Amino acid sequence: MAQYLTLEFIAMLTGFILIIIGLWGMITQKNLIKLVIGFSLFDTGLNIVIVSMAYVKNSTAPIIDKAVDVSQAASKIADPVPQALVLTSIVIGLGVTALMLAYVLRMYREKKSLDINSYTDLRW
Amino acid sequence: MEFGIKQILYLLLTLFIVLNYGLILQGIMPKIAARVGRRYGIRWYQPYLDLIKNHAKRSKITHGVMYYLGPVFRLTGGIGLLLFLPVIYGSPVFGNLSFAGDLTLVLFFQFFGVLGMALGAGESGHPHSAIGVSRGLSQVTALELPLTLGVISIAMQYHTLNISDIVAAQQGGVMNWTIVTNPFAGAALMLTFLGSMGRAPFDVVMAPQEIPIGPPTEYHSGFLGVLQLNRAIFPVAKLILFMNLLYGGATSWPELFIKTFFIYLWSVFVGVAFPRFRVDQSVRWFLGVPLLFGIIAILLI
Amino acid sequence: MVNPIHIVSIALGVAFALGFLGKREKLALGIVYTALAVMLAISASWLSHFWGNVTEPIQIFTGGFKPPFAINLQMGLAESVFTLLINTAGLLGAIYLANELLKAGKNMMIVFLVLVLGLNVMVMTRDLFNLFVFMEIQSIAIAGLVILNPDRKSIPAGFKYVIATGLISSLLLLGTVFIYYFGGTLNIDFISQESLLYVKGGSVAIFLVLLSIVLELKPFPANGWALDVYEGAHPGIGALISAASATAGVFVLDKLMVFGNFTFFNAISIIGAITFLGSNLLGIKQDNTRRLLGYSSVGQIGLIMTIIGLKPYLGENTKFIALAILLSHYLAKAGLFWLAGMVNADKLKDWGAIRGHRIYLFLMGTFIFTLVGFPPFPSFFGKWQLVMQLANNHHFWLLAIILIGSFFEGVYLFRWLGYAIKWDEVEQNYPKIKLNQFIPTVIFAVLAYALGFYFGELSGYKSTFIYMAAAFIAFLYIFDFLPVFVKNTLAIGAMALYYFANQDTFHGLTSIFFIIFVIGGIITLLAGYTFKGKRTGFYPLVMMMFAGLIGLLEAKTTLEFFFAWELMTAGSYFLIIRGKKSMEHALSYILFSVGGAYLILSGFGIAQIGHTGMGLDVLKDVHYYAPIAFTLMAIGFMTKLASIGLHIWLPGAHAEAEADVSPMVSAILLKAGILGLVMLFLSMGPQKLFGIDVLYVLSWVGVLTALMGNMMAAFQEDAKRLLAYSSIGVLGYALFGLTMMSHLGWLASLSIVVTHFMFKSLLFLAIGGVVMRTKTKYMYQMGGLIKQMPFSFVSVLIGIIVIAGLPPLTGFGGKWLMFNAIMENGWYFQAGIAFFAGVISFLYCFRLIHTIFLGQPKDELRNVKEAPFWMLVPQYIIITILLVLSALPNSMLKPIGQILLNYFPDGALVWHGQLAIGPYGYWNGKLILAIVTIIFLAVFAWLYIINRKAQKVKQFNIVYAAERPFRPETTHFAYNFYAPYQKALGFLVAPGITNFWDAVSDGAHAIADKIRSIYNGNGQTYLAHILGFTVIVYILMNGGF
Amino acid sequence: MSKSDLEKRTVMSPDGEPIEINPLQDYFCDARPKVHEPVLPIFEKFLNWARSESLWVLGFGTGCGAIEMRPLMTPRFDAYRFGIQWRPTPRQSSVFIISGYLSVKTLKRVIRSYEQMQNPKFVIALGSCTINGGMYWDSYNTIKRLDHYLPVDVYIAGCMPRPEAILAGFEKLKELIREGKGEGANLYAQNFDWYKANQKKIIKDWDMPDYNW
Amino acid sequence: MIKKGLLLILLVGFVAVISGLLINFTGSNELNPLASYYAEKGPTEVGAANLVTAVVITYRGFDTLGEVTILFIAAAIVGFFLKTMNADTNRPLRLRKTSEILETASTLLVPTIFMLGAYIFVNGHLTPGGGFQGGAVIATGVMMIILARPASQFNHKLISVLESISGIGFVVMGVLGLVLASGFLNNAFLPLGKLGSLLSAGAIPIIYVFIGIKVGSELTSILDSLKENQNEI
Repeated sequence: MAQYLTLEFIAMLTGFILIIIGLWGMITQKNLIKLVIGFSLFDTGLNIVIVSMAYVKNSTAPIIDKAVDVSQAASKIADPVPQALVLTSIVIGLGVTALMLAYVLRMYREKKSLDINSYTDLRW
Repeated sequence: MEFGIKQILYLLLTLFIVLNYGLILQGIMPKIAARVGRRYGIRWYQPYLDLIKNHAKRSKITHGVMYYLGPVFRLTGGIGLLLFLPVIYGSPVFGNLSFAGDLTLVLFFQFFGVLGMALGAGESGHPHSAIGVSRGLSQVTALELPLTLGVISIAMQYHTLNISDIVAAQQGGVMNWTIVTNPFAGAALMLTFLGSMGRAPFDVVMAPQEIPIGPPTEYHSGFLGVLQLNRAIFPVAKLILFMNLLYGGATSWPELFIKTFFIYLWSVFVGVAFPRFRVDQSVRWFLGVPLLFGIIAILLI
Repeated sequence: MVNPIHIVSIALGVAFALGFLGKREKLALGIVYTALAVMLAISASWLSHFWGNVTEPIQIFTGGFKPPFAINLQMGLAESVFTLLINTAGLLGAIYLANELLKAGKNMMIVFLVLVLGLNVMVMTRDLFNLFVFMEIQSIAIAGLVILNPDRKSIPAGFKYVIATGLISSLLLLGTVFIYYFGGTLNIDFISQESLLYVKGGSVAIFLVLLSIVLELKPFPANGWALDVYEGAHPGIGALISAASATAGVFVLDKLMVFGNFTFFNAISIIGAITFLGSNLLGIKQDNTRRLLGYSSVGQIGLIMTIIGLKPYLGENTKFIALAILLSHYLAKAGLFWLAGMVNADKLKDWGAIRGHRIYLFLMGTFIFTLVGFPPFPSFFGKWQLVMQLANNHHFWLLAIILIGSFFEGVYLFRWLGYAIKWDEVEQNYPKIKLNQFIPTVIFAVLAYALGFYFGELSGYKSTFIYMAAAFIAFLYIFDFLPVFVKNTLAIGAMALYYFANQDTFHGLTSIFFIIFVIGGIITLLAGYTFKGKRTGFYPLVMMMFAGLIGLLEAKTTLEFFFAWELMTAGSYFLIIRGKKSMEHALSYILFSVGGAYLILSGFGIAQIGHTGMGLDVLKDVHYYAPIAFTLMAIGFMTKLASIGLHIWLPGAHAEAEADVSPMVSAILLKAGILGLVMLFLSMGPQKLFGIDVLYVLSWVGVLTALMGNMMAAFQEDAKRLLAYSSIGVLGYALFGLTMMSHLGWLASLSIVVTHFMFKSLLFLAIGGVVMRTKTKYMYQMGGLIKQMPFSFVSVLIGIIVIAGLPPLTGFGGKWLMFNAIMENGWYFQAGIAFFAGVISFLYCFRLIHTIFLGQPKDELRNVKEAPFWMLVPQYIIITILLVLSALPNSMLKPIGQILLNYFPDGALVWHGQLAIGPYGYWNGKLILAIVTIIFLAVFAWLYIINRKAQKVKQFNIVYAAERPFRPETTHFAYNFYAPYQKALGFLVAPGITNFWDAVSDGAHAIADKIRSIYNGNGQTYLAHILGFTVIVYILMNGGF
Repeated sequence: MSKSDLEKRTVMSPDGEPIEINPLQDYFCDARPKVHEPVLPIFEKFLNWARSESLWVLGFGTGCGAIEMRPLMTPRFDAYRFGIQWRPTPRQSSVFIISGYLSVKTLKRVIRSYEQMQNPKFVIALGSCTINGGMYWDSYNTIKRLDHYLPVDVYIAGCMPRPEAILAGFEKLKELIREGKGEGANLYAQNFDWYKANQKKIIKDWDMPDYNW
Repeated sequence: MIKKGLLLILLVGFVAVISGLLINFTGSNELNPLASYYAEKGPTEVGAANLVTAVVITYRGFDTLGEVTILFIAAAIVGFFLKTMNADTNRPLRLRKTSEILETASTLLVPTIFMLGAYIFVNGHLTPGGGFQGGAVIATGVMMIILARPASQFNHKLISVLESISGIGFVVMGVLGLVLASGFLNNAFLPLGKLGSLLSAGAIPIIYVFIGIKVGSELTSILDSLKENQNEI
């Protein structure tokens, strides 16, 4: 159990919980905005998961400066890759969320309803 | 097989004998039937008179070519059937044209005349003719199933389709006759025989009371005369077929006369005792008991 | 070589640069086209670089560092092919969408360009995260393009798409980062499968990655969102999604499958198969064009997924099979979507608007036959290889699922095609041909043929005959504007040329069929001179059918055989659907044919297990499951024969066809089934399935077919239908004869086959001529036509005498042989029924001739003319042959007997002149004919002597119980002619089989209807489907959590 | 059967061309009956004998006398033994028994049936009604003298004549035929116009061809 | 209710699936070989003090290009989508009144925010931050303007040109890397300079400037599009 009581695990757990909450929102909330919020939560949780993955025990930010010398960089810094990935992930999430919101706006405009059950014209 | 003028004369002789015999049977059988009703009935030579009279009718009409040819087909079928049969067993003379084909040919050639007649009747344009044909064909197809089974049974019994061989195998006394050695096939055949003779209970084809007389409604005068010739020849040919198949054939004309007479009598007896079937009834009947006999006959080979 | 990275730089550079252009949309579009063209050129140049050279793929190192430190792109043969496909679809799609893009403005052009770019990179990239990024680009771009024309349909569809792909790509991301965590790298080539699967987390990560790729490929049933997009989006976009995007997705799945172990491969193949089956099943209930195409797309991609999943089994063949099917899907689906955009018909039935438009129908037919897998298209070869390989690996369940799925696909596609060709309850409305939409479609259609040729070459299909035939067909199609006379002469000339060039080529049994197909073809074609005008489209189709038939004879391998078989089916389908009311009949024809073809295909598949070659002689030595293969093939061929249970397509199809098509399909085409059976029986001989002799069962099927066919024929009111049922009956005899596997049985059967060809052509031509003149097929509406059409009457008379097997004509020969054969074989009950059936043929024969030619002439028909001269010519040629054969039966039977001696040396007939002596009986056809003729003439002379001066009378001069008839209609006894017979035996022909197939069809529709209710249109439900799909697949793959 | 069936009408051929239909002309043969002369006397004598012994009677009961004909088929009288048989169709019959009074309506049917019989054909008329109208002598709707309309060979008087009388009548007919006097059909053909005129005089709605073949 | 229950079961199932990831996560005690490579070679090969930047711009620069593209097309789609929506409504915008504090504060803050943003992306290779972060900060400034002065109009043309210039710049940088240096998006065609100084790390600062401008303008364009629809809801 002790292995789970680390900083990175708790961060990761938080991320997973956010993912679950977001998912729950996505599959139960009938309101379109809330659905988008669910997705946002999911996305945020995912980003937290990625970030917490980058952490190496007792390490610092991957920037070479006075605190971290080039020669010892490998032993002192956190993994820069997930940090790079999360940047991309955040931006993508932003793009998708913007797109979703634009859709919601447009759908509301069409039917004056934010209930997802009103948009079942296409089926079967 | 040499085929000269002599053979043709013999063929004509067969034809002549059978024609007369047929006409006389046509006179006698109704007389027997009349006796059942305590009448005297027609004179035995009445068919001759009718035949002459019909040929002597002065006026005639025709509905068309096929109407004209119908009786020709019919009589051709009758004569052909007779000539394709070995009439007298062991006689090179009265084996006629049986070398041209076997039992299959005979079975199928029966329909040659039927079809031609049906066509002629059809062209007359009379609805009753067509109704009669419809009934006749229905009935004849139904009896074909037990008949075929019976025939197959017999053919298998003797391992041949050659009628002469079938007859040959039955020589040597009553106990060798197929009707004794293969009674179920015999039964199936004799029951279908009733149907093929067109007497009661299977005479709905003619049914004078409802569709005047079926196919030949419009036929008269000479046409009717030709049909009457066939009426005389065709049943005898059939009788000879059944005699050959079931009753050991005939080695001489008198034997033939006797055997065929009694076979014919069987249908007359049944006829006077039973009322008429409707077509659907007779179709069902043929696919009942006779079929059962046929199946048993096959199973017992 | 241009560096492939410039695909990216050019696309993005152009995309970014469009911002400068302001409102100059046309210029922008031009630049976009240029960019797409350059991208296309780059991938094409790389393809030409790799083509035929075994070169290692080149790597492009972005950032200038080697992997795994930086992202690398790969360009190899596969990548060049796939990017070429994507860019082609992109360029042509953009051209197709020109007007829409101009209207939407440069933003959408940007999105379009970026979509194509994203797909390119998806194919090329070797980095997992990079893949994720570009898949995300793809998703967002599609979500944007869906609203190219924002309306009530597309907007909610797009939203569902966005949330669903959002969820899916989140799963992908989750899996990706954990792969990095457990595997330490993101480069696909450096991720080691073993180390990942070693930890549970690693396997879950792989699961998530692969599953999300699978989900992107829209597996059934977690694909409601995708279907909505197909339905809601502009068809041009649908084409792009279905062709380009799915192509890239398939490639990605294939690329990533290196992570998966055996379980993953199995899972993918099962998911794919279920998708294929499920979505095609649902497709049959669908009546919206674009959604239907969606179902079809999903299904096809499922099939490709299956193939990828089968990679461990298929090995080297995977590439061929997958590419063949993918290419067909790519071309056909894009083409169909584009067509849908042009025709702009929402409901399938609305496609009737383009009926009669040659070009649209040609395109549509091309694409639909490509999809279903008909030759000469690539999918045919792909499906063939797939079946062979599945059989080789004993994957019979999968085989069954795939074939059933294909069948369902055929159901809805052919129904749709039928509507387009024939549905006449909508107004004809030809959409104006817009070149920018038209040209891409035509290019894809042409590509379908070209690639078909190429794939044929690849799979070793070489048939000079078929190529020549194809060239001739194409020639006829191009010169379709010529008058009938010229085309007919050309067609006959080609057939005759073929006959003289090859008359010595065929020996043995095939020579009989050779004569039937070629000479029969020529004779029936003669009737074509009757028609005036152009008869658009007729001759290419006829030639196609005959090419298929002859191809069957020319076939040396199973592949060639099957190719020819399908070609013939396709040709005859189009011939049949040319008839007036033949839409539904053509549908049931093609469906039964396709079903039968699949049975044959699976039979071939099973037969060649363990063989290396594909020669037809593999059938002689089947290693495994021989009885099953035998049965499958036999049933397949019997579908063509219309044996009982499989016959319901025939009456309609033959009856509704045109006057000279009926004899072709009935008298000639059906023989293909016999040919197949002959080949099958000779090669495989008797087989016991579960201890039952299959041939024995088939013998019963044969006689029951004969009985039912003849009895049904007797109860028909429609003359052509009557003849059609009669064909069923006669071929039942032929089947029965073949099952006896004896010299006489085969002799009987083949002589029936030959005479059936003659009398059925004769009768169909004669009746066709009558129908042509009277404009009705109902016999009771005719009557007394003997006076108007005496020549036709004689034809029919001869025909029915032969059909009924009456001596003295040649039909009797068959009956006599059959009788002898049965006696020899000991199948007495079948014999009884066979002869019962034979006698029943009198019923319909008489009915046919009586109700049409005899009885009371009708007022309306009193001035009809004799059938056209050119209809009579073939009839009288046939009559002449029939009479000669009747007089000289050994001229036909002796050669056949000689041929059969090679296969069945025992029990041959002994001939003395014209006297045939069998084991039981004897028969002298010439003598019988002579005797009957002499007697007939004698009797006729006698009658004529006594009856010379008969008064000719008219139709109502009949005795009528002292009254006179009302009218001809009420006096002609014709309708329900055999009422008492029906009363007695009608129960035997109650439409049980039709009801059975109806129930099957209704059942399938009901099931489809039930299942598709899961697509309730709610985007949230679709999310739940995705989750549920994930969970269930996980449980099934791992047997628990 | 309604009158309208005999009116001219126009129907459309399958090609859409109108066809004029004139039922009386188109459906019925309009040839006149011919006189068929007897052949050589010696043959004719033989043939007449056969004809006389093979009398096929048309089973058509026109009036109340029909009831007297049935007993002829019974064992008691059994006319079959004299060569007298019943046929259901006029085409094959040679004897037409007019069994009693004829209403105008029936006369039309009788004429039609008679004309459909083939030469030679004979008519036996039963009862006084056929001779002079009998008890219907002043009826507006019966004919009085049959031989104005058809050539009658034998009258059998009585009201009605008993079966024995009918048998006697048949014997008389046979005698006539044998003597070559049974030429009613030729008589009818010779005097066709006269007979037709008589018939048309009494049958007002003449809706059939002049001679029903 | 039943539906919710089913969904709950579904979610629990999903949790069970992904829990495999969580329970096997044990953290890391040292860098994996790949990260170690970046840590060791990054400063010399790329010359960026901020290793994340080195990864983002050079090693995984292609991802970043994709990322920018995503933002770009998202902006394009939103712009198209909402533009077509506006096209058919000519109702005037009904604007909220904003508080004076906000207006005044924005006047003060916006230039500062913009400057901060610029600082962040210019120093992306040295300090935490970079083009995306800087661009986002700039976008917050825009957001503030929108909130404070809803009536203000942005110059669409300018935004569009900025987007294009920066985007093309990024691509051109990449191609220059390919032509002049070892590969697409390689930064070494400009001198790497001294580690830790502003003008170091080759083309990275330039790329980051492009990215910063691009992200800023794209986010601005998205915000603008969304703003123009606010009266609709």
